[in-house]
Amino acid sequence: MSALPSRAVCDCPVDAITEVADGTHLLRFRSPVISNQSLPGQFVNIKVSGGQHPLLRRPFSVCRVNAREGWFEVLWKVVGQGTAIMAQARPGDTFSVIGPLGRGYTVPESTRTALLVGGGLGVAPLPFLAENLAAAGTSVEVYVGARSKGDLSMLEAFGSLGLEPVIATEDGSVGACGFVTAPLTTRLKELQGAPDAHLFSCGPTGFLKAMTALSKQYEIPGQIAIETVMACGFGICVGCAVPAKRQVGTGRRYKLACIDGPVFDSDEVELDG
Amino acid sequence: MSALPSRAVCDCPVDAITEVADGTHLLRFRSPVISNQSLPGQFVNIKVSGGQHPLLRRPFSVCRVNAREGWFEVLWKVVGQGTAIMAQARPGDTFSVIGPLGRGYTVPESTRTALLVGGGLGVAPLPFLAENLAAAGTSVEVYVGARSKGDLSMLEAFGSLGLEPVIATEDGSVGACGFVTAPLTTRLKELQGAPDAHLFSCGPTGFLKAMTALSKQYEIPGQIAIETVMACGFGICVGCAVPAKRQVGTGRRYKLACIDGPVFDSDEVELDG
Amino acid sequence: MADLTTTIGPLQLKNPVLVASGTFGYGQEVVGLMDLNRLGAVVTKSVSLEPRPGNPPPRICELPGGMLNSIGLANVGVEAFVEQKLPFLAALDTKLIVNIAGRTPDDYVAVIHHLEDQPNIDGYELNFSCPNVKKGGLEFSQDPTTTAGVVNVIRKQTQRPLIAKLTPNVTRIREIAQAAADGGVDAVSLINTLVGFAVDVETRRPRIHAGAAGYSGPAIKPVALAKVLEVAEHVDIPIIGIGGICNVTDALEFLITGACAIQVGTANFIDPGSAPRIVDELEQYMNAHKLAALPELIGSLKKWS
Amino acid sequence: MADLTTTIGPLQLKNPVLVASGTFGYGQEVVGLMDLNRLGAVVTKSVSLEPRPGNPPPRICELPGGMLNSIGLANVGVEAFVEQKLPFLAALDTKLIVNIAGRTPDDYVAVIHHLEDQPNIDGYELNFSCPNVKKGGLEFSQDPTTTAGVVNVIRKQTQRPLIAKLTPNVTRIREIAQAAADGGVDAVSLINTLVGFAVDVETRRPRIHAGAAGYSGPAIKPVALAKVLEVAEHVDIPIIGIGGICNVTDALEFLITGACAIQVGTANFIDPGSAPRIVDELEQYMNAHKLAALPELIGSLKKWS
Ligand SMILES: Cc1cc2nc3c(=O)[nH]c(=O)nc-3n(C[C@H](O)[C@H](O)[C@H](O)COP(=O)(O)OP(=O)(O)OC[C@H]3O[C@@H](n4cnc5c(N)ncnc54)[C@H](O)[C@@H]3O)c2cc1C
Ligand SMILES: Cc1cc2nc3c(=O)[nH]c(=O)nc-3n(C[C@H](O)[C@H](O)[C@H](O)COP(=O)(O)OP(=O)(O)OC[C@H]3O[C@@H](n4cnc5c(N)ncnc54)[C@H](O)[C@@H]3O)c2cc1C
Ligand SMILES: Cc1cc2nc3c(=O)[nH]c(=O)nc-3n(C[C@H](O)[C@H](O)[C@H](O)COP(=O)(O)O)c2cc1C
Ligand SMILES: Cc1cc2nc3c(=O)[nH]c(=O)nc-3n(C[C@H](O)[C@H](O)[C@H](O)COP(=O)(O)O)c2cc1C
Ligand code: FES
Ligand code: FES
Repeated sequence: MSALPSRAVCDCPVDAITEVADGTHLLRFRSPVISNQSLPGQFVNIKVSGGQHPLLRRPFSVCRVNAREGWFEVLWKVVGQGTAIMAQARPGDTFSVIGPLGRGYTVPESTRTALLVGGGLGVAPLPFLAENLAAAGTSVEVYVGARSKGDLSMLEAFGSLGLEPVIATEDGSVGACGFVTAPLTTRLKELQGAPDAHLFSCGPTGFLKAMTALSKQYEIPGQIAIETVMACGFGICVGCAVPAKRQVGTGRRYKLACIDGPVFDSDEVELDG
Repeated sequence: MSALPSRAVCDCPVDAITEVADGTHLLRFRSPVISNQSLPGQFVNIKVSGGQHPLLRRPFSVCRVNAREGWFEVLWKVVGQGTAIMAQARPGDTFSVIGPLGRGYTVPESTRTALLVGGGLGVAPLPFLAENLAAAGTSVEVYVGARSKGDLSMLEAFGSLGLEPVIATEDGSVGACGFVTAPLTTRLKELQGAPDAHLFSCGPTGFLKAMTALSKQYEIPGQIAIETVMACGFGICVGCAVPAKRQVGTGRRYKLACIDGPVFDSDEVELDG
Repeated sequence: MADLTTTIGPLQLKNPVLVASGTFGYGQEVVGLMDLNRLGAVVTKSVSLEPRPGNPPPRICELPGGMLNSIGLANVGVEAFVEQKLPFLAALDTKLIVNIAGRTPDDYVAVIHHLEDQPNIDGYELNFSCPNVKKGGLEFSQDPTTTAGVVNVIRKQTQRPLIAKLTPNVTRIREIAQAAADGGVDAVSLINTLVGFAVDVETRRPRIHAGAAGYSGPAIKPVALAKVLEVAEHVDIPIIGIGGICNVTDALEFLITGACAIQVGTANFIDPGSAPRIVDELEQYMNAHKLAALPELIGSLKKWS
Repeated sequence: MADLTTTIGPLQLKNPVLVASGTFGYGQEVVGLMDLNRLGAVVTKSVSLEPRPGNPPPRICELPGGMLNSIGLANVGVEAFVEQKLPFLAALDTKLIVNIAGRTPDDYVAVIHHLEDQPNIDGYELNFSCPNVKKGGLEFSQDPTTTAGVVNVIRKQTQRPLIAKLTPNVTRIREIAQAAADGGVDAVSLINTLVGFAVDVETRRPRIHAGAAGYSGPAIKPVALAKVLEVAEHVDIPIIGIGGICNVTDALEFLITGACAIQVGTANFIDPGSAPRIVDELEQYMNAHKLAALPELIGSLKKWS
């Protein structure tokens, strides 16, 4: 559940930054407060420049955390102005970060088998989730899909937990050739209807739609982490609305991605696109 | 006179950049076109950032030129956003530069003794002027005023021409203590009314007012290089107006600093402020 | 020590720095991110008679120096507001201004009826950028007669301070402000968002679902200042300045131009600590410039000779 | 190869990229910095009957994403324009639109009289953001009746294409555009500058000598697009889009929204090569999107479902 009261605006120094895959960067921030409070699936909202360009903060999932050492990491791909500026960061630079924000993954008491599925950069929140699940003794299986070998990252993070992700690439450069839904479906067929299995996914909209469909088809409940444009990230702009699937009363109802999500039950919101 | 038809928009690589005094930077651009066409007192207009912040170009005097080697230099002090960005330039970076622009210093045929007077960063256009005058066999005397020793720059540039500037600093840390007008006045008294002497100055408005007054008092004609806010630098925005002193007909008349100047006869324009 | 208290008609505030409606939620969302008690006043999100779900997404998009929004006045409605949101706000050590939205003059009146017997409300700000259903969607404050009409009706309902928040999307805002003043409001808030539009050139769709939307942020500041100047020069009514205020320099521009208080809007999204920081820096500026009290600053614009 | 020709009422242009009045001098100033013959048309600086010296400095100031100007319509006057400036412009291999400014309807008429017997003028753009002396300084296009009145008078004087350039500082620009259309103009140019204001908080003086001034540049683009959208949806008249256009994406937003041509303004100051670059990139975009001719792009905005 949400850790709302504990989030803060923090000036976080950069500890390290690495290009872990083509155009994909992993940045470690020093922040005892944020690393202490974060839960898997939550995000941070980063002011990428000192000036007003870009104007708004940029949201990123908390990728990995070490509360004892007081750091957390974010993983991103350069897609525009803000992510490009962040890629220029150097150790010692300081960024204003608000976090942790939002409602992360909720692991049901009953969960014995957790399937973690990441599409592309959707792998970002999964190392943190895997670590917590593994520490709790849950059996964790990781599925990662990517366009090509060069787009894959964080595999060692899973490896260091003793997990070996099932990989699929669209060009077949590593793992199965095609979408990760194929090996996942094979596994879901085995698990169909299992009351102690749960699906945790993150990725682009099309991918999340597929996950929602699989979840339904194989009767394995799932949670999805979605992305929307956000102006604030903490509930004051009401800009990050997502249509709710289950309507209360008549008329349209919306959920706010930043405080009701970004993680939702897979039948909770409409995914357009 | 103006070299209007030969100016161009050039992508100029940075050859070198040095901090030559406290917060004062000298940057050498590679540009055969601009170095070939420039005249002393002209300026260039530099796009300091790749994006739209700041929006407008920043004008700087051409400080030194080597047409044979194809470079020119600009000298500036960090005073705001644009000059701060420029101070971050590194060799190999490229800037869009428009130049040479404006009407530079005009050396009257009769000139035998040229007094070059720079107030603060007003020293910027003088090395180039000194070099041309020296090459033409004119006797050159340089006067430089600054707040303090740490604000002085380009002294070696004059030195390499065999010129030893008369220096005054407001705190007395080097040269005469006080304004450079004091030693200059001593010299002007000697020259009073000399038909072959000419005063070439550049500096802040207050300083230029003093120069204009001295020019009049000691009957030594002078030229001043002024600064105004500019949106374009080449005559299309009509934003850089300066009230003309000599009015043609009735009503107010204005000169444009970017094409009628930035160098004016000292009795040509009103200096406010 | 400079005195930061300010007066907006009958309202006395400990400082002139407020937060703008719709850019601060109901206050509670911001707990932990800034100290609400540092504000001169909180202005709530627009409250309407019935709850409203708001518009389909995308509701917002970022632009250089600003953003577009068409939230569609999503809000819980006045009953839920009183039950769920007001207790928190009422307990704060700052003034509380409730912003009200309506589609008809009766809507405003009805909302006020629900609020009148609630203590701890220090004033109402009337969002007159709402489309007026009777006037074919023209905003209430796009026409002086409509403005005067709706103000007249509302003024009869309450003794509390009334502030008319005006749209900048008009030919002569002074005429609207004059009509609001004549109708009996105690102050005007200038400005609500400009109408703006943006297109995604790949999909060729509007970047906001609703189409034209509200433009806010630093980019609109010069327009907001021009509106404040126009009203300050022509109408005798206290002005609250709004539009692109991010820092103390922005706030000072509005105060010097004639606003007796300001509201921080879009900047709250980026830095929820903006408003308290402006309070601190305003005090520093006043001390540095030897200004003992705000009236020495407000409207102190000097003309060129 | 995409066909870039466009039609603005009776005017045929080789491409839709023009330069905006007052941001390109009389053309000659730009020689050597860009190829003028690449333009769809040149629009001159506003020409008035008498020469005008313009306003005292400061006339301009930079803002984030834009600038303010109050040049005061400094220009050489129509006689000197014909003698000194027209010959250069007339010799260019592009269309020529002369922009005209006036304080009274008669002013516009008088300027046109001077220009009517000059060949090589392809149309007149009427700057209706000029303060109308008879209407107490209200701009000509701030009121539909005034707009219709002045257009009626001018339309009788010439067979040449007439374009009304409208101010955005109005409540409903569709009403002004409709009045101009009814009066007989062939197209409207949208928009002239927004009214803006800025203060130097150290001197407490306006940053522009004249006080309120004209706001231009990227920051006004969303407002300009909203005005184009409003007119495109409600009035049957060709639109030339203006406001903050710096690159092909900006130009595309205007064309998709409904403009049949665009003008590059403030961007000329920063990069005089902007307009020709937009021509090149527009062609590339059309080829990449398999659009054979401009009408497939103009007004091709898709609505959200
Ligand atoms: C809760 C949340 C968590 C996220 N976690 C991650 C993460 O861990 N790693 C990661 O790489 N990205 C993540 N994103 C997406 C990331 O925020 C965007 O990629 C980033 O904001 C783009 O900024 P930009 O300035 O580089 O791109 P822009 O120049 O703003 O836009 C470039 C492209 O990115 C799209 N985009 C912009 N903002 C968003 C957004 N908020 N969500 C989705 N698409 C957007 C635009 O539509 C455009 O197509 C997350 C988004 C959300 C909402
Ligand atoms: C023809 C000409 C030649 C110049 N030559 C030089 C030079 O050789 N070396 C040098 O250091 N500076 C020179 N200047 C001044 C230089 O252009 C400004 O210092 C620079 O534009 C400031 O940019 P900024 O973004 O750092 O400052 P901003 O953030 O824009 O402003 C900071 C301060 O500088 C002032 N300022 C801004 N623009 C100008 C301007 N155009 N002229 C004067 N003051 C300004 C502002 O009013 C403000 O007080 C010249 C100006 C002109 C017009
Ligand atoms: C996302 C968003 C929602 C807003 N909602 C409201 C609202 O509900 N009622 C209202 O009167 N103004 C609303 N506004 C307008 C602001 O209160 C303010 O007038 C405007 O944004 C200009 O100020 P700014 O540039 O500082 O944001 C909203 C603005 C934004 C950006
Ligand atoms: C310095 C300057 C001078 C201008 N002069 C005129 C003018 O004389 N006549 C006119 O109709 N518009 C004039 N304009 C308005 C522009 O033509 C254009 O409508 C406006 O700047 C918006 O476009 P932009 O944002 O691309 O600059 C001027 C604009 C600027 C910035
Ligand atoms: S991003 Fe502002 S409310 Fe969700
Ligand atoms: S700076 Fe544009 S005309 Fe001089």
